[in-house]
Amino acid sequence: MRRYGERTALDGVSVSVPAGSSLVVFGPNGAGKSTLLRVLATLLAPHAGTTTVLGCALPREGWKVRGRVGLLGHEPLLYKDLSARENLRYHARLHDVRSERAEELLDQVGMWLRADEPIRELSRGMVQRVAACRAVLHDPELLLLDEPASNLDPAATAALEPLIGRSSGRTRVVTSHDPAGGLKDADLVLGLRAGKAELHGSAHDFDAAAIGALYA
Amino acid sequence: MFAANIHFPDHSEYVAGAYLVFLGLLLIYVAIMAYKLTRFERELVELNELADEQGGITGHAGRTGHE
Amino acid sequence: MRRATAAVLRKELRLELRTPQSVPAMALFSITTFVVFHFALQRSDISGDLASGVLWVTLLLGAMLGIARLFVADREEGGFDGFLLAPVDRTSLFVAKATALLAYLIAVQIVAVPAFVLLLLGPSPSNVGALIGLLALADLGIAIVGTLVGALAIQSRARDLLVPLIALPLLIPVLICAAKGTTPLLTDGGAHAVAARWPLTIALYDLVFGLVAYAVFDYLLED
Amino acid sequence: MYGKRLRALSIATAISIVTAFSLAFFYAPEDADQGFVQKIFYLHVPMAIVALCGFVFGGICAIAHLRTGDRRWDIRSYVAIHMALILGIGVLLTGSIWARAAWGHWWVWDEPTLVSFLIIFLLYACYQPLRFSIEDPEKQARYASVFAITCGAFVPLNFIAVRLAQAYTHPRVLGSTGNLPGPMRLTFLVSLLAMTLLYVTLWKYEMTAKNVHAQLRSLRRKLAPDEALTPGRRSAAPSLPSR
Repeated sequence: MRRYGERTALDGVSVSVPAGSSLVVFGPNGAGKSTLLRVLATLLAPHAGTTTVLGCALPREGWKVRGRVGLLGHEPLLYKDLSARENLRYHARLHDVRSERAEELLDQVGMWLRADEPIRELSRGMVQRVAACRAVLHDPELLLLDEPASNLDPAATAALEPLIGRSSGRTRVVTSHDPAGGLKDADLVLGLRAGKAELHGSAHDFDAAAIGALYA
Repeated sequence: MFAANIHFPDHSEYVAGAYLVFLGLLLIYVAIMAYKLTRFERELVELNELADEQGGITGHAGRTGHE
Repeated sequence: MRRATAAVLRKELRLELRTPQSVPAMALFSITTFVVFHFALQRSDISGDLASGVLWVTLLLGAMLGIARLFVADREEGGFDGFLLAPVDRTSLFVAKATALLAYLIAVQIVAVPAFVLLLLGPSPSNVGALIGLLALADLGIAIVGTLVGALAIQSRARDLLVPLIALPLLIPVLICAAKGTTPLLTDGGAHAVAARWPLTIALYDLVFGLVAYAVFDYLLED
Repeated sequence: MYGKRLRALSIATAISIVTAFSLAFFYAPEDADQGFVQKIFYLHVPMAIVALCGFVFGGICAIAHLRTGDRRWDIRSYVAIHMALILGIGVLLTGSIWARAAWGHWWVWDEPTLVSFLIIFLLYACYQPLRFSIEDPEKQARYASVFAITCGAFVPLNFIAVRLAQAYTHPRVLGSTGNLPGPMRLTFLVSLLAMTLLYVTLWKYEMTAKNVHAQLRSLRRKLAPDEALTPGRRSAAPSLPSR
């Protein structure tokens, strides 16, 4: 449970995600999707209840989890005046990853040519590619993705698929606004509304219409 | 002119002033507390009426709106 | 800890070199303030305690500009989250930021102090080594307290107002000791020794606030 | 429950304040140098000491808040600093009046205690604006605690620095209690006790008021759960988590 002052952002949400599978979280704006991701990323401390991420109880064992999760949120978490390469190298040093890994990733997402331009001058889609590189730089076991496809064209989505997609083999928690597209990506489904779990279960048990009803 | 007979030590007005400052501060505090108390009272009256309404006891003119 | 500190410090200095903001603004502010003092005091040269006061007031006010900007990029571009996601000691952010601020202060003073000597100071400064020592000790205190106050004010809506309001009173002990200590160095008639109690008190101040900042800084980072 | 023993405490405060002031005017001998004006000493100095201790107490509560995460400690810290600030206004005003009576100026920079107090007062005056400008209540509590701890450590350091700056220009005249003659010292100690009791009483009043407020709010929620919570004015004051 997570409260904001008097408001409760997340209440009684109970999910467990087996390793290697993808949970897609649906819900209208303000339903608590981003809060859930921030709690899982140890950036927010839950006020009550148990949260176990990668076998560690939060917030007490948060320090063990850090470095094993990758977060790709609405904010790219990149310094606008530094280039893609500098940003990734900075994060590589923080995570104690060799800097060649940054080069490999930039190559993989097709940012090799523009790696030395400041982030400020890149388009949203390109920033998102660099942010995805940042999120998987340290090869995290758990990926937390907040609407990862929102700024991407199909080509970019394809380029990022091996990094953050289902085929990456990582455990993933993804938020989505798109019932049909999100459902294809999911093993498990969680529907949130006003901080409460409205529906929860295997992706096979729901169709796009059932999920679309969340937004009604 | 009987006041003239009373002897005041030098600069006694400053001493009186200092102790009056202290008194004044205390009184201001009392005033603030009084304001708080009236607010609590108003709120309690409101809640009391609310409780009566819910208990099904009629005869009250209903709540008089809230803050 | 050392790796993370070095990484943050490198990023910080690179950002400042890429788009210089703090250092030029602080240096320009210092020199402008000297000019303002020239007209406000209606003197063309000053010495002794007046000179010492003008120098330290200017440096302290200049430092406020740097303190207010210290965490802006981290707040607005998600630098805090990016740092918090990494498996590193949070104190390293404090150490790196304080070191960066110290570097900015030193860079500013390399310009501002000679400018002060040229523009306003009557007698040539006697004991340059002692002056540098006092500057360094005071800068350390300003860097520590400045980083703490900068982080304290960054989440508030009134950031730019609160920084000088909190930092200036907190730095008054440094100002007292630095100004008292510098006075004999800027006085006519040769090298006077600096009384040991001034640098020692600043060192005590640096130590105490270093420990306080070490103890409380983590709490400013949680969301 | 903060109201416990509040009545006994209030009575003790009233008695001790009356005793202290009576002693000051009718028992303590007149000062050889300053004469009658020295009576301000029995008001000003205890008030200053208690206010400073209040600031440090606020810092200690803040440490407890950060360690335990219990919001009640933040409220204790807030009330401690709030009350000390109110006393601080009294300290500055009485100090100024004393300076005027004894030296003929409304403000003297030679009195290190008074000058230090002004600096500390100016610093703590930012406490409420800082709280007010941070919206998230939890963050507000945490940041205010960091401020209270930092400034709590600053209080003694500031005294050292200011006293050092003046120690060699003027000998100390006032404020040191070591060399007071017996009756004066007794009066001073009783005044200090009275002021401490007053501070504790006011602190408890304020805590009780906060508790009443929180209880009222939780009662309102029980009676009208669906009624949208009135957000109320945003304030610098923390509130107890209602049950």
